[in-house]
Amino acid sequence: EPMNIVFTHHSSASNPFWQAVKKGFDDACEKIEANCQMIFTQTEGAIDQQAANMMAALARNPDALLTSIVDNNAFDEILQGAVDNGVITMAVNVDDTEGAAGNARQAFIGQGFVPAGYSLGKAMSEFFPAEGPIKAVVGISAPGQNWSEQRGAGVMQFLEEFKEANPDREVEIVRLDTGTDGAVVAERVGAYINANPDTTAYFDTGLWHAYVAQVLADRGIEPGKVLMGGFDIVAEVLQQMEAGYIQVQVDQQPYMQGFIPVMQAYLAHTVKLSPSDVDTGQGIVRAEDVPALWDLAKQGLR
Amino acid sequence: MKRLLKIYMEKPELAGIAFLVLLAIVFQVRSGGVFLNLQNLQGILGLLPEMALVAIGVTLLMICGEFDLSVGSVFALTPMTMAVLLEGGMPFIFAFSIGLCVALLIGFVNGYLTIQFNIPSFITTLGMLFVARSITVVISGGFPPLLPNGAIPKWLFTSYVGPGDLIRMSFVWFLAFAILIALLLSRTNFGNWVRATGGFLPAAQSMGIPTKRVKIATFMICSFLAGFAGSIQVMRLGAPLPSIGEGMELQAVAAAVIGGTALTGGIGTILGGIIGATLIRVIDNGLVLSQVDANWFKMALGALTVFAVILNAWLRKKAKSIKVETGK
Amino acid sequence: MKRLLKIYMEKPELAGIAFLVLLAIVFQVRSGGVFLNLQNLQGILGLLPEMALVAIGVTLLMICGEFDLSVGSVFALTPMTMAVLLEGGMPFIFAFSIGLCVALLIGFVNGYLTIQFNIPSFITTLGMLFVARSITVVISGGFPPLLPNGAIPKWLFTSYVGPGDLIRMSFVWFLAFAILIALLLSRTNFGNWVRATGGFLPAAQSMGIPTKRVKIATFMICSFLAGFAGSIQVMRLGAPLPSIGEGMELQAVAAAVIGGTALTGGIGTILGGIIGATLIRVIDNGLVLSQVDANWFKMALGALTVFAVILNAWLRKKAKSIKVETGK
Amino acid sequence: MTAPIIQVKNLHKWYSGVHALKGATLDFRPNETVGLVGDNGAGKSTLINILSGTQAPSEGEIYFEGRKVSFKGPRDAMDEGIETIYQYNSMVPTMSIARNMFIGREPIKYGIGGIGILDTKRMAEESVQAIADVDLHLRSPDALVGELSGGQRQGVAIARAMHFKSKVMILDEPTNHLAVKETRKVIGFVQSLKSLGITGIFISHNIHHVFECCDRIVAMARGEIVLDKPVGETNMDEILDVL
Amino acid sequence: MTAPIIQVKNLHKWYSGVHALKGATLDFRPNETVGLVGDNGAGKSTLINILSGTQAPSEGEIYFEGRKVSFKGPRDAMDEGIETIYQYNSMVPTMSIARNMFIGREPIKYGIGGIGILDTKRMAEESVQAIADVDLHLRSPDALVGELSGGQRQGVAIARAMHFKSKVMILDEPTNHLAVKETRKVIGFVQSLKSLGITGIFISHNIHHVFECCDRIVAMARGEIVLDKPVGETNMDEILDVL
Ligand SMILES: Nc1ncnc2c1ncn2[C@@H]1O[C@H](COP(=O)(O)OP(=O)(O)OP(=O)(O)O)[C@@H](O)[C@H]1O
Ligand SMILES: Nc1ncnc2c1ncn2[C@@H]1O[C@H](COP(=O)(O)OP(=O)(O)OP(=O)(O)O)[C@@H](O)[C@H]1O
Ligand SMILES: [Mg+2]
Ligand SMILES: [Mg+2]
Repeated sequence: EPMNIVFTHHSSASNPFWQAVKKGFDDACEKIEANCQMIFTQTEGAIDQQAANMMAALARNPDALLTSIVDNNAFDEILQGAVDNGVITMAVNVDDTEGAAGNARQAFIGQGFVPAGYSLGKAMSEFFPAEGPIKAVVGISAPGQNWSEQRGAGVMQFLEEFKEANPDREVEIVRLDTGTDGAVVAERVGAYINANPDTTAYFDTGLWHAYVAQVLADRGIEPGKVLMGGFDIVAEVLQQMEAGYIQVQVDQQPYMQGFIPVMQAYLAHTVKLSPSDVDTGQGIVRAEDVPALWDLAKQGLR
Repeated sequence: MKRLLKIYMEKPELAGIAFLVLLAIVFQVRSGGVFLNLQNLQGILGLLPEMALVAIGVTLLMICGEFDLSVGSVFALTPMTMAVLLEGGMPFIFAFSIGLCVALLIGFVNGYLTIQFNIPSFITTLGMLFVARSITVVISGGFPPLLPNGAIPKWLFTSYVGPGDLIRMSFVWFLAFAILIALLLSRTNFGNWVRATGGFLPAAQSMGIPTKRVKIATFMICSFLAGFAGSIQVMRLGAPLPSIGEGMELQAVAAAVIGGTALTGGIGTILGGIIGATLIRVIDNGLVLSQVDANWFKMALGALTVFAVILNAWLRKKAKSIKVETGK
Repeated sequence: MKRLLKIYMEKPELAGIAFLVLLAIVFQVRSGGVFLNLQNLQGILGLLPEMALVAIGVTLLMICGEFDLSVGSVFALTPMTMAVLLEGGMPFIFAFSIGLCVALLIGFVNGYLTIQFNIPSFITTLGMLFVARSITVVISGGFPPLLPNGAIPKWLFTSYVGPGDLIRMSFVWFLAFAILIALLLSRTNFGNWVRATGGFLPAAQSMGIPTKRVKIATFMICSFLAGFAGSIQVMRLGAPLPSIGEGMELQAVAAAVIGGTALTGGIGTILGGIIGATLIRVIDNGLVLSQVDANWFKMALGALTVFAVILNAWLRKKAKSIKVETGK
Repeated sequence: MTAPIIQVKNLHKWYSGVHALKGATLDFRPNETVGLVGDNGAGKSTLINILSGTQAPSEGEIYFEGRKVSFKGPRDAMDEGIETIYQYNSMVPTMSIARNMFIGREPIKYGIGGIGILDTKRMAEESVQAIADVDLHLRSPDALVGELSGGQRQGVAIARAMHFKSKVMILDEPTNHLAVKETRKVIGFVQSLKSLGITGIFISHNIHHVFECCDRIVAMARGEIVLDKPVGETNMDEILDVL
Repeated sequence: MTAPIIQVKNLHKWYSGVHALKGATLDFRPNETVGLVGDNGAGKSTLINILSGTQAPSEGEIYFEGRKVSFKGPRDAMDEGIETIYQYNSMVPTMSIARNMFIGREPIKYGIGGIGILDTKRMAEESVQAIADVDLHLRSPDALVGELSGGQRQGVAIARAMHFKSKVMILDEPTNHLAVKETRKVIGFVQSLKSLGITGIFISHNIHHVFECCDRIVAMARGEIVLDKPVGETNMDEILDVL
């Protein structure tokens, strides 16, 4: 009898990152001939919808439930219920910030938002000019939404530490509401950089800085003048990395995040091996890694 | 007989109920019997009050001839206010009341601006959508505060009750409000004023109805219900997320329209709005259970929504063409 | 003189322009002179056509008495269709045409369902919002295709032209469409029909206007413009994301209303819609330049939008109270 | 001569770009029925709209029973005892006849603060009675006003005004759309106002009707009052002449 | 006797729950002016709405010049040469007088496929002329219809119909709201239809007017035709009796 596996998360179907996760998920399911379903939300970051989807899916009594845990409390009761019912339950992509202590889930596959933001900031700092003031802009794509706020917070956490570590340098941090529409982000950040040509770096909490790069290229601003970095890999991002506009990108290996938990669930279901945490990689991508990524990106593997 | 059928079929809510039954059967089959099992019904009925309360308010307001796009933001702001105050050590009853007062205040501002400057409520409340959401994020500082343990009387709002633990307390609240507002609309003079104000404003005015006050009151009721619904959701989830309720504005209007409320005002019933909200929730839940592929999910959702309204229109047309003198 | 002032002030577009000037001054000061510099204007004018084209279509449709909430999805679907075909090796001209035909088809379906079943276009197009978005995701397979290098005649759509490279070719297209549609509305019999259909449907029908065909045509024009605008954006950005245009439906309606279009139909001008769209973009841009913190950004956006409409209403009221016989 | 119940002094009304009322000065005495006649667009409806509070004058004063009043809305005028049948816009098409009859003045059982449960039984009964009083045959008080014929709708408006008769009764072209019998009823009603001690203002384009039921005739043209004479001192030809 | 231009056979109309027209059978002969009278709600407007294509009959047949026709909409009826003044609903309040005059029949310069540039100059001129023809004094053809007085609005509707006069002219209570002079104009117009070779259907509650300008009188009551006689063979009392 095939396994029933359900994957719920907080993102909508038009998000390429989660489409890559879905691909990994579907491919893995095919391998083990499981009956699989990934449930997107209607609007990006709708945790209440995610909770509703989870409840509906659990009514079917699946063998395994995979989910992103983007809030420390919202899913506690539901997941506890699932675990009590013997459903194999794993966190994927994002975990409770308290880890295993904060939630009944059995394992976590992925990398949290805050650490991811932190490592983005850290990787980017290697490109910072050796001296002089630093003006960093953090684009909060969706104020109030967990994924965006936490990634932003991770970046800012690093920047604050950087500031403390370099008391002689002037470090300014600006938070902007940049939005989640490529054109709007490009226009807003473009306008900002235009008004503040001394901007050192722009951090996006999504992948919309690729469009900012377009605007800069359009204006004849040379690559590297404003450092840029963000999250997730899609074709445009790779293009702009090759062009030199984007220095650092965090890639959590979405395909792996879809694939691995299915395998773990399979093992847990068939031979009762208990699932364990998997770090899908710091996933920092730099320009030199791009050529190797092109093919994978085309196949939707990264 | 024919006459009863006709009167019955002309009620816009009826088509909704018929479609609901139809869907239940389809989903029950497609989901292999899961749709109507206890756990799933529990799930549906547990979530329904939140959506339905908002739909009730929006329906009432639409009957009064106005829009409220800010319900989703009020849905988030009220519980956030409450949570922030709770975190600061205030007792539940005060924190909750202040949260609801904020909702009332927003409703008042919506109504006041709309009426004082004679501008479309579409714009006032669209602006309020942004403003209230922004306040929510600002007071939360971007991160949801923790609800202190035990601060919330769960037994009063979210515990399971009833036979087989089928419903939550929130459902009881929802029923109470639904009955109250339905009676208000159909049985009181205030309800008459609401309907007249939305039906034909010049007539309502010239017959001496205090249309301005009626509109402001309706805006406040709508906002209050949205805030109450949001609070229930937050108590259920245990986390006051600043992003809840996004996109709710269109859903609530859709629920009202599916239930037969006219966008132009004057026509509609509270029951219709509730049925509309139920339909939306059932379609959503049923599609998940039917394992519709993620990429096609929205398509099915959109198509079924439109279909619900088409069926509604079609049934009424059929009803109208039954040739019986109803003596009306 | 007084008479001219009065006639002038009664035009709803005028308040928009006045507010625009006011905002420009404020932002120019607050941004330390950056707001009106060449590059920033380039940025505003480069993005404006996309938003404004959608607003034009929605304004026209609203004057005709209908809504279109699906513009955002069509905005994404048309270029996605084009991109998928281009990737498959089809020449630009065919791929682009097919993309636009898809937009027209969606407009037709919106109109047909609305009219055939006599249901509110709010619902039809809300359903279409989901359906078209779903199709976009499905045909892209979830991953945005890359536009093949050199496949797009950039000179025709997105290159800079004009003195100081101030505008893009897209602006020229936008102007052309704006003038065309504005003339269509104000100078042709078709425009007369659109206005009559939206102004008072029973009268339009009883005077023999083919209201059904007029509505369907208007739905198609609206969809077409949204698709065209989306294509321009994708050509400019070089990549068709399946998520572009989300939330555009409310913005476009807001633009129309800010520009003086009535939600009930019959009243409004194309110029008004354009000014509304410009205001929205300018507010957005100016707030960024003024370094408003992320959490407060939406608040400023919402408040300024409402203020624009209040000012508009206030100016017209003042104009009306000027006591001059205009001979009208 | 008794003191006037309503005094209008130098009333002006500007619509945007139109000077519709140009300094009307006029008295209405208690218990008198005044016929208001005039060309299309003369300003009759504008004048009575101001008296009934639906429009605000641009200039000028109104005295009611000697007190200066300024109506903020129709409610204020109603509270003073002015009841109006408007030329248009007085029915909500999406509501039933019974509800339309009582809009804004619903009989309530157990209410607080003016809000309470509707006494639907009484509403149905009284509206049936009121409609029968104007000789109108309607199917049921639950029919929607929007589904009535033109005359039936006008009939309901008349029935409502007759039911709520007050100190002053303003009728703006009440017989339009009405059939012969109903028209007779309305004329009869206007004639009876005197015996009920009600002041009447009757607007009509049918001079015969005006002469039949009014004590005094006021003619307007282009926003001004051009003639104001008791019925006995004028005749149809003079009236037709000034128009 | 000439062949009828319009024949109506056993026409029924059901509104939801109301049987408004119960088998009306009636002929209209070319060049004849028929007066249609009847109580409020008798079904007069329903009958002529069916003839002018705004409503579909539930049952029954219509023949126009001997051919069986079934109008899908008002356009079809207009194309056959039936021009109607409706009791309500024939003006768009948010549009100007000139535009309202020509709605659906705009004169165009350089057009293709029926769509083209409006000839606004001609529209303004002709509408000024048409309005002057009914003795109406209006400020300008650019004024919005929604800002006109009741009578002015009705006058514009009349002017439009007179301007576009056709084979058959249907007038549903055209003199409502009109002042004395304009009313005379309308009566005169109806009388002149005969000499223009136009068939007329005139609905009014004013029996005097009907007798003044019609050749034949048809009375309706409760959805049925209860009397159909030439003017010469009946008199006012008989008519008032059957109503
Ligand atoms: N849309 C509708 N829905 C339901 N009933 C209607 C509708 N329109 C008219 N009726 C009913 O049909 C009957 C005939 O109406 P109609 O308008 O034809 O009367 P009429 O003879 O023109 O009367 P009037 O002289 O008052 O204009 C009336 O009883 C009316 O209530
Ligand atoms: N809302 C408005 N805006 C602009 N002008 C208006 C408005 N209402 C009325 N008018 C104008 O004011 C003048 C007086 O109108 P009013 O309705 O008082 O006339 P009336 O005497 O009642 O005419 P009728 O006998 O035709 O009803 C007319 O010229 C009319 O066009
Ligand atoms: Mg009048
Ligand atoms: Mg009639």
